[in-house]
Amino acid sequence: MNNLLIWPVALPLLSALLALLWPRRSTWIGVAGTGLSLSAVLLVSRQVVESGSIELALGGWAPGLGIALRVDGLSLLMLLMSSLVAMAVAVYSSVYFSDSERRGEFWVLWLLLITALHALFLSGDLFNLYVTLELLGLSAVVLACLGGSRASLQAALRYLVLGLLGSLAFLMGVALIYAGYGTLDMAALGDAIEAGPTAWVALSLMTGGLLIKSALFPLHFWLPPAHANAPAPVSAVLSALVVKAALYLILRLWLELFDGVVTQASAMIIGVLGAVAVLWGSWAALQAQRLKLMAAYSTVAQLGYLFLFLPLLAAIPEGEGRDLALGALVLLALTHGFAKSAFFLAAGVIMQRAGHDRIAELGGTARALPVTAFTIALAGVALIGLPPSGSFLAKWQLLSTVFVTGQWLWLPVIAVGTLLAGAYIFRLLGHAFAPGEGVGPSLSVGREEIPAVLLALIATLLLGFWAAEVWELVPISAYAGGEA
Amino acid sequence: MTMSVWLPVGILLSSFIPGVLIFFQPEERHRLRTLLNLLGALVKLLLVGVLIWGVFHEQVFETRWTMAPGLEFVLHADALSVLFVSLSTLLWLVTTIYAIGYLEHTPHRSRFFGFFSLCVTATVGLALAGNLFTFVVFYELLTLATYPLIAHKGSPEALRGARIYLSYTLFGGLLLMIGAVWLHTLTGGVEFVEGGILDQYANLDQDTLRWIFLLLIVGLGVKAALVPLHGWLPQAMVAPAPVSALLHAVAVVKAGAFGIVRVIYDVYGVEFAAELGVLTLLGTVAAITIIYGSVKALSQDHLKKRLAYSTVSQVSYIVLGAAILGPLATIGGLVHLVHQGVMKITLFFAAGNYAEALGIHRVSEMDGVGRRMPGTTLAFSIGALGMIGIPPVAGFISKWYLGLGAVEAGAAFWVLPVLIASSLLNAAYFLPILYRAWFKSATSPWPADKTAGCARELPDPLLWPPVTTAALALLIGLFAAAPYSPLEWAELIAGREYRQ
Amino acid sequence: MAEAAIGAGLSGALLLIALRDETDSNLTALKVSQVTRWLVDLFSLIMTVLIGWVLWLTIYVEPVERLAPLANAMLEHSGVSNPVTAVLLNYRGYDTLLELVVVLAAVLGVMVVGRERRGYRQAGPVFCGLVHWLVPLLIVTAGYLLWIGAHTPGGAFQAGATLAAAGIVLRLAGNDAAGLPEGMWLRWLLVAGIGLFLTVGLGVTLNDGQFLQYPKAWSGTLILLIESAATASIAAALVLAYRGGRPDGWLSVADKDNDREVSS
Amino acid sequence: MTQALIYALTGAVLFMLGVRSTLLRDSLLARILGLNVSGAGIFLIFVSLAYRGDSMPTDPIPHALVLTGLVVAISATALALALNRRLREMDDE
Repeated sequence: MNNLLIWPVALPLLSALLALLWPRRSTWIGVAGTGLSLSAVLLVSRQVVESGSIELALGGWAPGLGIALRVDGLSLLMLLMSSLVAMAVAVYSSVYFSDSERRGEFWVLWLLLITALHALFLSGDLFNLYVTLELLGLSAVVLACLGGSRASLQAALRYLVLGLLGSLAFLMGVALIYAGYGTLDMAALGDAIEAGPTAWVALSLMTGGLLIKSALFPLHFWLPPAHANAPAPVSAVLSALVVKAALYLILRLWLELFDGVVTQASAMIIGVLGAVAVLWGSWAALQAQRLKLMAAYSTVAQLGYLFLFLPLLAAIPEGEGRDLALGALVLLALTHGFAKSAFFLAAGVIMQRAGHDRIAELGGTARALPVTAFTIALAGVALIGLPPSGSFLAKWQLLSTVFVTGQWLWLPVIAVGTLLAGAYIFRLLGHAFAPGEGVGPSLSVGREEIPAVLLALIATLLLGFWAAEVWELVPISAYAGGEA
Repeated sequence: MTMSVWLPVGILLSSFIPGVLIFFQPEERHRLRTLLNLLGALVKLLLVGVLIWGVFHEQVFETRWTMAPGLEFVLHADALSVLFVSLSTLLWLVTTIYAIGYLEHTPHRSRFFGFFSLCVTATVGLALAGNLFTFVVFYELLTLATYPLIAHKGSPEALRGARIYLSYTLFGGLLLMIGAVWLHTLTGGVEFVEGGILDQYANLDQDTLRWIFLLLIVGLGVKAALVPLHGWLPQAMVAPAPVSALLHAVAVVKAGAFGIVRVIYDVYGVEFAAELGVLTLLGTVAAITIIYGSVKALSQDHLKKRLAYSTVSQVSYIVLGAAILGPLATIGGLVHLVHQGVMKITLFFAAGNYAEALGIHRVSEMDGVGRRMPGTTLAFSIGALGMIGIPPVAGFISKWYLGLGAVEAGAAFWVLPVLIASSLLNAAYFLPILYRAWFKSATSPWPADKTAGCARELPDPLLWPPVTTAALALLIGLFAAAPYSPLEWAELIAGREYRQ
Repeated sequence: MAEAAIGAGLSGALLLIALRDETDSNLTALKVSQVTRWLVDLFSLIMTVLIGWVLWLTIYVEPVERLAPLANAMLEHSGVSNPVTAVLLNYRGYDTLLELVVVLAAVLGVMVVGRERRGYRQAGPVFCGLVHWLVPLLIVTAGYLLWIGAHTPGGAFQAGATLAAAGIVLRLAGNDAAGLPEGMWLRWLLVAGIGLFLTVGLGVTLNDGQFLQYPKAWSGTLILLIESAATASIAAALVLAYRGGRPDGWLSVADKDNDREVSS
Repeated sequence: MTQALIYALTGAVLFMLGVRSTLLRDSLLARILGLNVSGAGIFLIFVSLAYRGDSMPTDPIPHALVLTGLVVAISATALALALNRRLREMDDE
């Protein structure tokens, strides 16, 4: 029955092949394939909730020689986020790309991207992770090119080169791990790795590579142009999901593989970089003149928040307290995933109707596109971290952890970041709700507006009121050191 | 059993559901919108009636929902919540009727009434919040729900006023949240309990508790418009009159004042807070605010601005009452929560009527308005006299108890002068208005006479709300000793707070 | 080292084509300051020393037992006798499956980005004569590499590369399509490797196996089948990458649909 | 073992040289080339890990990883070059 785990990878892949073979039906295949992948993930989640983490030894070979797929609470939450966001974005894209001659390619690559994400979250093998990282990076780059403009191609190329650099650094780390510990299976490595030069150098290489991919300041500079110039549904998944994949891997490495190797000092460095990212990203978002660029800078800032957790996590011994902080981190990542994808989809609707996304000229949006304006407001609430969004709870716990660990340094960062986020979101809302003709005549609610508002509702209501589930799932671990 | 769980939720939903439904109504379906509004308000009134009866008979109404480990969403009705809930519910009903009349034939009414209902939902949520976490949640929600109301007109001034409001309140909300989280990590959870909880944690560092108190009070003080955090309130008067009425009498400033009362009585405990020495500081700030607001009000020619500074001053009576140790002062502060609301809403309704009927925005334009609009001006006069503290209007009761409380606590030497000075100042900025309205005759034509030739001074939905609230202000002053009157209820609360 | 050589050669070929197309592109020239240069140099030096240190420790000072004994011990259950092929197609077959997906994504990317470049002019008769010999020879070599992959170094990738070389030679000789079919057939060719791999992987689960757990008796045959399909797909992908963009007929399959939607 | 170590160390040097030129070179082509050199360095290290002494059969796993890695690297290179070419074409237009 454990073959269940292959379906979230196999279904989107199979659909991608079908979409490639039948380009005329690609839209239909794309939406259905995304839906099937979602249902596979839901089946997996039912089993995880019932009976804990699951492992699938591919080919029947013992993990180590073969590759194992594993799912635990953390990866399940990431899977759920990516497949739910993907579903909404797919429905949106079925409208967005309906007239594009690129839609055949879009759907194939879209499904490959989902394949890559799911494969990454499920993988239990370091080298396999490298392959999934590359698949994710390449399909993301190609999707980002679909806009076809010079700016988008240039941004995509830069994204590709830096992404490759990141994956190579990761691969170098994998090589050193294999040299030192003779296996690539993450469960075995979780037990074997102990502090020493091999672990340190490998960890810094892998972390460095992943930090490029997750756009931590000062390695963030590729992100705003790449995310702002891609087609809206692509920006949505890039910002919401693709950067989160790298973050997920950093968490896996730091908390499970290299637990005990990580030093407080190195975690502090990352925390400081995260703090700068929060401040700088929020400031840049406040200065941005274009809606999508603002959203992209906001992503830089939000990722910074997630990295603020690392020094806090490193300071708390493994156990309930750390699970509390980890749950908050995951909740923040999930909320941002849903909110930011909703935000980008809404921005896409505005761009298609208004023909531009200059913030200062968005007057009249609220009247012409009430549902989209509402979506932006809801997503904005989640991005600032106001209740009842999930990020409010996460920020509460983040502050709480700051007080518990006594790392006061982060307090002003969180405070200023929150206020700046409030400033850039409400600057936008002020323009959107102002009278004006920037967006053109009023039109009825479109099919493309609904997925965005649903995503925003998940971020602000569902993750606010049912967040306790996140903390229940997070402690389910497939890599739990000695006991496993 | 089930009713004790569902009643607080029901009270919230009775305005939340109409609010959400109203958002989806097309502009032209005003009948349905009115029906939804009034139905919600009446249902809420009914439910609150049940709640008052239940709390009086010491029934427990409580809803709990775990939002995150250690973070519970708690709705709990105690005597203090009931005081605030009843005030908001009653005034919401009146304001809704007023707003329906006021906004007739203006655009974006669905949006307005949607947020209007959400705003009241947040206020009632604040009142029913059973712990500090839930309070913070509703405190922020209130900010979110009021922002679109202030920005409603969409004009540059409205957007500017809303932006200023937002900068202040987001900042305040953040400080409140930081303080709340800090306290939460020290105690593992901050439930509101009559008499406070912090005296049970003997091992906590007193300086830390003082810092937390400062954070909480500054965070709440922004909404309560304590000097120097009051800057947003005069700017927010660009909002439509019903919104101003709501901001000044029911929702925002009251939320701040109510929060300060909660923190002092049900978190720190008033005796423990006095021990920490934080009340003296707070009392001083309140006194400064009272005087400063009155002085600023003197020089305002713009009527709504004068009323706004008057609010700055009057709300701090509540804070002052909370800052003086002793049940009598507590009663004075708490009862003023209701009295100020009823009186100030009358004044804002009247100000809105002047603007709506005759285009009057400035005090200097009010000569002779009493003869032209007798009903409105009568209501305005009652409210103004109450504010000054002239018996038998409700305001007198509040000041009387505050004065008694100050004497009881041995703080008379500074509180009484403040009360007297402020009353004189109140008289100085209200009496000239009354004089102009009643005794001067109109020298120049009205700025924009929209009701010329009408048989009545105003349509019913605009005239009756101020008249009703003015009558109420008179009645709760006259019958202050009647059962279930605000004063009786404040005495009940004070009795429970000082039980030990 | 054979695979490394082939890989280096292919990358080199691609880079040479790029060099032919241009001498230098200063599109995104970032002016790097002298300080940055020094910092990067210092950083590179430190990292080299650190990596070298770890390698010295793990290879020379205290080498650990890695997976070799296990891999060799299980060889008889893998269906092939070449251990590298066993790893690629059996133990770590999932990696290879995803690797094929990476190839597909990259080729689609190449086709999204641009149209294919024009072919070369018709080559002279001497070269054409050579081509008549060379292409069949390369094809046969590819088949041989594929077949012996089960026992000695060789296999789908090497075979695919060789087959691609045949295509490139054809194109050099003036065949613009480089031996590739058009329209649906091309799409089928690109899909074949992944499709068969995935179908086999899923198919064996019907028989109570894990994903990709070949039945013992069939494993050799299945691996050969998968490898053949993969060879075709890899060769097609490489040739398409060499052609540098979307073939003219690529979108026609989808375009027909647009026409139909308009007419109906 | 010494021979394997020399290969591995060469790999490390190649890797960092590649990274360095990816970071510092102005031309995109040089950057892509740098990535390839880096990749080659890593593959060299993997291959050297396979060597287990003269009398022992080599470890097949690193060999397989190298093959997989190579294909991935070539795919990425092809995409990068195609992008680069398209960008240059756009400049010409």
